Amino acid sequence: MSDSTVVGLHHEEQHHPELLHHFAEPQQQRDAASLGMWIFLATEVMFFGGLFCAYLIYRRLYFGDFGAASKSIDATLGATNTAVLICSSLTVVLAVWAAQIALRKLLIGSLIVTMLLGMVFLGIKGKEYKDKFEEHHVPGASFSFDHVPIPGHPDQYANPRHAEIFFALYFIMTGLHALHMIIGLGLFAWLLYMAWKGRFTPEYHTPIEIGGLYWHFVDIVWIYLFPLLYLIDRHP
Amino acid sequence: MYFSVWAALLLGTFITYKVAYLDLGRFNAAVALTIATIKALLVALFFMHIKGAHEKLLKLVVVSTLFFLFILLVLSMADYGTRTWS
Amino acid sequence: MFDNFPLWPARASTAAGNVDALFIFLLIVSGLMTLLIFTALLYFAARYRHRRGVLAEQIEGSTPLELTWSIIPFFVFMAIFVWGAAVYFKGRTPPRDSTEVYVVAKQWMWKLEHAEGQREINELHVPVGRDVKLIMTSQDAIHSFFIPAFRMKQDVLPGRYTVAWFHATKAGTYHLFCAEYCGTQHSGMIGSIVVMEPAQFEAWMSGGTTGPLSVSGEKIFAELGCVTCHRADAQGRGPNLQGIFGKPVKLEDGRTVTADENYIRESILDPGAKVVSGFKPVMPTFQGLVSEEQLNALVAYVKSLSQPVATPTSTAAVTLQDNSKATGNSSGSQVQ
Amino acid sequence: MSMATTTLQPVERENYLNKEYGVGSWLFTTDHKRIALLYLISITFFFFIGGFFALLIRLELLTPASDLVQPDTYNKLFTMHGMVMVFFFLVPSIPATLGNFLVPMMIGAKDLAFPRINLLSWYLYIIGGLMMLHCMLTGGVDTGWTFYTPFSTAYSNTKVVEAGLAIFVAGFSSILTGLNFVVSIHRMRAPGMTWSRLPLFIWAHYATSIIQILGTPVIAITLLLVAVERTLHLGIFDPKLGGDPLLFQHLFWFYSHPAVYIMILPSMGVISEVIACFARKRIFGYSFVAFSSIAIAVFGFLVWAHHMFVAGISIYAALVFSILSYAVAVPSAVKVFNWTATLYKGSIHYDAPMLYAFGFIGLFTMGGLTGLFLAALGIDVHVTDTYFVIAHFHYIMVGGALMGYLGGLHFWWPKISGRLYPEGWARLAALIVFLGFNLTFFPQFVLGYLGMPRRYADYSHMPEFQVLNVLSTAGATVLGVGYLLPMLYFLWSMRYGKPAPDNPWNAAGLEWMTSSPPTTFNFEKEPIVTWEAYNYDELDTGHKQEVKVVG
Repeated sequence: MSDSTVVGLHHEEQHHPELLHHFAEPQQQRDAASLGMWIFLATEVMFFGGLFCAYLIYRRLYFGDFGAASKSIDATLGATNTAVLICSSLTVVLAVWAAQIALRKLLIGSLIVTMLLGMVFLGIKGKEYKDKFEEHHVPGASFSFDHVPIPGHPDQYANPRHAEIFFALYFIMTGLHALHMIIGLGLFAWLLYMAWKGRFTPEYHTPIEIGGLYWHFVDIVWIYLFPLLYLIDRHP
Repeated sequence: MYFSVWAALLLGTFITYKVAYLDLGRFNAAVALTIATIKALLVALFFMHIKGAHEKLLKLVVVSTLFFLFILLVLSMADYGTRTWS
Repeated sequence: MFDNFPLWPARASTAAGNVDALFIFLLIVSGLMTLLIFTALLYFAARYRHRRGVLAEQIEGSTPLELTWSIIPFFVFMAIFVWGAAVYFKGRTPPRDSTEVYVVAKQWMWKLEHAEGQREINELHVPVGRDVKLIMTSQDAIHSFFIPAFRMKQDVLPGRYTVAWFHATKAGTYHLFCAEYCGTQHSGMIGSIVVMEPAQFEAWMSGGTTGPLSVSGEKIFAELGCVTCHRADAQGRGPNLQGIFGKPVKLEDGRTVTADENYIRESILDPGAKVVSGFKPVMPTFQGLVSEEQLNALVAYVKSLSQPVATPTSTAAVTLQDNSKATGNSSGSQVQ
Repeated sequence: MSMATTTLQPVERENYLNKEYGVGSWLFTTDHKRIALLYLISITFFFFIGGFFALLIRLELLTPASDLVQPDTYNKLFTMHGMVMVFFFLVPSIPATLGNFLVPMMIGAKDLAFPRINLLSWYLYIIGGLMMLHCMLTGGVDTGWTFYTPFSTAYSNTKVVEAGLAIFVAGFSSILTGLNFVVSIHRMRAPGMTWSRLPLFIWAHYATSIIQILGTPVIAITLLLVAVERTLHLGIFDPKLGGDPLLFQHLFWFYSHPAVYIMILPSMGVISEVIACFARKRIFGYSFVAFSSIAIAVFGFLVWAHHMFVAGISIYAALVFSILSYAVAVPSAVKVFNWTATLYKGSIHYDAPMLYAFGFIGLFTMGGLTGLFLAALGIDVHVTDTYFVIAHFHYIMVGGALMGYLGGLHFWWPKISGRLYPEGWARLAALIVFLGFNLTFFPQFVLGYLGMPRRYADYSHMPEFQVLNVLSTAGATVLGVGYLLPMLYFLWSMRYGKPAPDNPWNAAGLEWMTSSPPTTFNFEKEPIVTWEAYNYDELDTGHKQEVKVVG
């Protein structure tokens, strides 16, 4: 390492304490972080994509059974949860905006509200899981889905084994989504801590931005999960 | 602006929820997925700032990811959609 | 000398010739390509080896050349594709009047049952010169029915039928392999295909048998009480099964499916899945109540209801089936 | 950064190897070059484990009867050979070692964009690797590396879940490597390093990264589903419970076919560098070679069901996937033609890396051409799941990917270690590997067409297959020697090898403009690129030559 570079870096560090040594300038570091997050989200899309692929194929094969199983989930809870997540996405955007214009109180407030909404989401989700557990709709040894009519065919019962596939996919998809929510909450707790310590400035708030990207992505996944899982065949 | 997007998203959710109880035949799924896609677009474009991003690269990342997802779904269907048995 | 060191597999079916022809064509094409590349490589390597004072000449590239060596291979590839697809299509489309053999695979054996009722294990006797259609399913993992001498292979899946066919051309005994890994004794899941001259085959067939598969199927049909609903008139609670095999069936939900082996199988195991238009989904499932062999017999029985003579017997059956193919299987798509 | 120049040793210049000492300085390093070395050690370890399994497989097949090991053991051997070699050696091989070492240097950066994520990636690999080791030591797994359901979820009584999770974890290591490369290539290029000036090694790694990023998550979720199905007895893939086993195959091959290109594309990148250097020329048709990498990555995603032509997919789907498979063959052919054309009017040196490159072209050509056989539907029916397939993919993945890996290792060894390897031994090893490889795998093409199915522990009812199997086993021992040799003399050279000059090959590229071994941040100061890639005219004559366009 030549002296000139070391000096150059020290020079930079005085201005941008968050600038990592291997970046030439803050803009480069920001762009790298944001591109990195987008590519990570691309990975996530394909991760959920495999599940969506399985879901679509079985929904097509066992449409009636999936409809019956879907109808047994509480769509009002699902819709409420969608609204909760959408509100949390709004507060995330507000947090990013607040960071940009250095409104520290708004930033901290938005982060807190986001986390609260995330917890509300998980609470409602827990209620749903509890209902399913009590109804014996959790796949496994005690699963039972006998004599449930197929929507539109009141004299025909859904095949429990096909309904079980629906519930397996339901729990895996919503479970992985919930896991992403929990990770998101952890991420936001850290962001809140950083914001509390006043680490974010209009020049440096990349963590808020990429944390926000993550949160919005989790929201988008849910935007698709809601109609696909809850609203297959609702009409009476 | 953020608030109008937010309002549109809530409205979309409400419409999806209500429309699901109407009997539209096979259009139920189409409507639900269309609204979901519009909502996802709104979130991506405005909340995730794809619109107004200063370079095309991010758009390229998004589009190519969706392209490969599309490949996964469509080419699987090339098998499932053309089987003569269930 | 080549007994212990063969370089080419026996060729004992009509498909074998087709596959070999394409294979030889590909050997020639790829041989030429290899020759071209290797010659150029070695020639350049020798001709342009480093010499003191001689510098490399910088060449940017050449779009016409690039296009040439993209487009010419592309058309060669397309030719191979078309030829390969034709061979494949033929290999996967059983002729309509094939003799049928039901195959049940399990860890780690092959159970085979001729439509005429002969049962075999790990061995299949077939005559020279007849189309034989295999209707196969597995009781457990995925297996694969592979006869190298026939250049024929088809995975055998649990839960549904897959179909393959061959037309043996040369008497002899050939290997039967399981080609899809299926557990501990995968390499022991082998057997032999005995191809016999027609006369010998008839003699073999006239040996002990419990009667045609369709007759056993009829017995099971009665024992399970199917006959009380599926009556031979229009009064039953279930559809009349006379003559339905191979025909399109209109379903309750508006779709139309062909009543092939897989449809009959599914309708026995999962009756609610595709209910025939005009009927109520009242049939109970027989999942777990019938074995794969019984299922095969039931399918054979339902099929026999679509033939003028319900119980064909060996020699007569061939001619009868020939006569009946126009009526029996006229509309059904046999494409699997 | 505040490291002082006080640790400078009087004899050796300071470099990334001698800057800090101690286990901690390696285990917590964020230097891409050190992480590359960590990977190099780890994947070599797994390579020899996988190779040991391969040797046992070949020894068992020496005689028709199942006499060396029980069939159960044999099944575990080929399963773990496949899993270790694919997921713990071939997939990370070039990207995580040479790629990690060279990508930042070639683009003129101090490090990858996310050095800590790079280290995390290695730890994930190690965790996955330890899980795999634990799985192997406590009973192993016998599903074949393909995990086909319902065998894996309902019938195998071995450690399927543990193996699946090991690969799941290692998969994320692969994703993070790809993510780091893409971001670095986009964001960290030195001034003047335009896309058209990038070495083809970078283009190849960019294409590889696309597959790692978009393909790997699909196998991750698929293996997760297998684990869940097996643990909770669900029926997602099990027809007894209403599932479809073919869905597993679709999802599995959606990754695992492109994964082949994860293995071969970086190798192609290495070959482009080596050929240019030892022919002293720019690569013929640079942009076609560059874009063919991207084309291979993209088309690679469109062909997966050609592994399933006899699995029970519809005829229509088979036709679609067959024709698309031929589409991916075109860019591969383009590359071979361009490499060959590069030699034209070159000034060719025959150092060991170039011998590996020749070997690569030869073996890859044969592997690629036999791919045409397999993509032809009618022939695939006969040869799929036989030794023909085994031979084909070993020609690609071992003949191709491994030749490129070894060639690259020799080429950049002076840069990595600061020492020269013994050239004579290296040429001998290249020759042994090439001959041993062909002796091992060529007979398997014949075996396959004869109909010998893969994954057979016992062929006592088919004694006619023995001669070819003996040949193959004989070749495997030769091949084993060929692989041991480089490891021995590389180790030897680290202590006794002659110190390497900064640019021993007089090669083009930014990585040769640093010291050997490089310093921690690669460059004394940020390079500014004013020249095209492969400017061998300037290197050899000191001035630019007129570049011809032929044809």
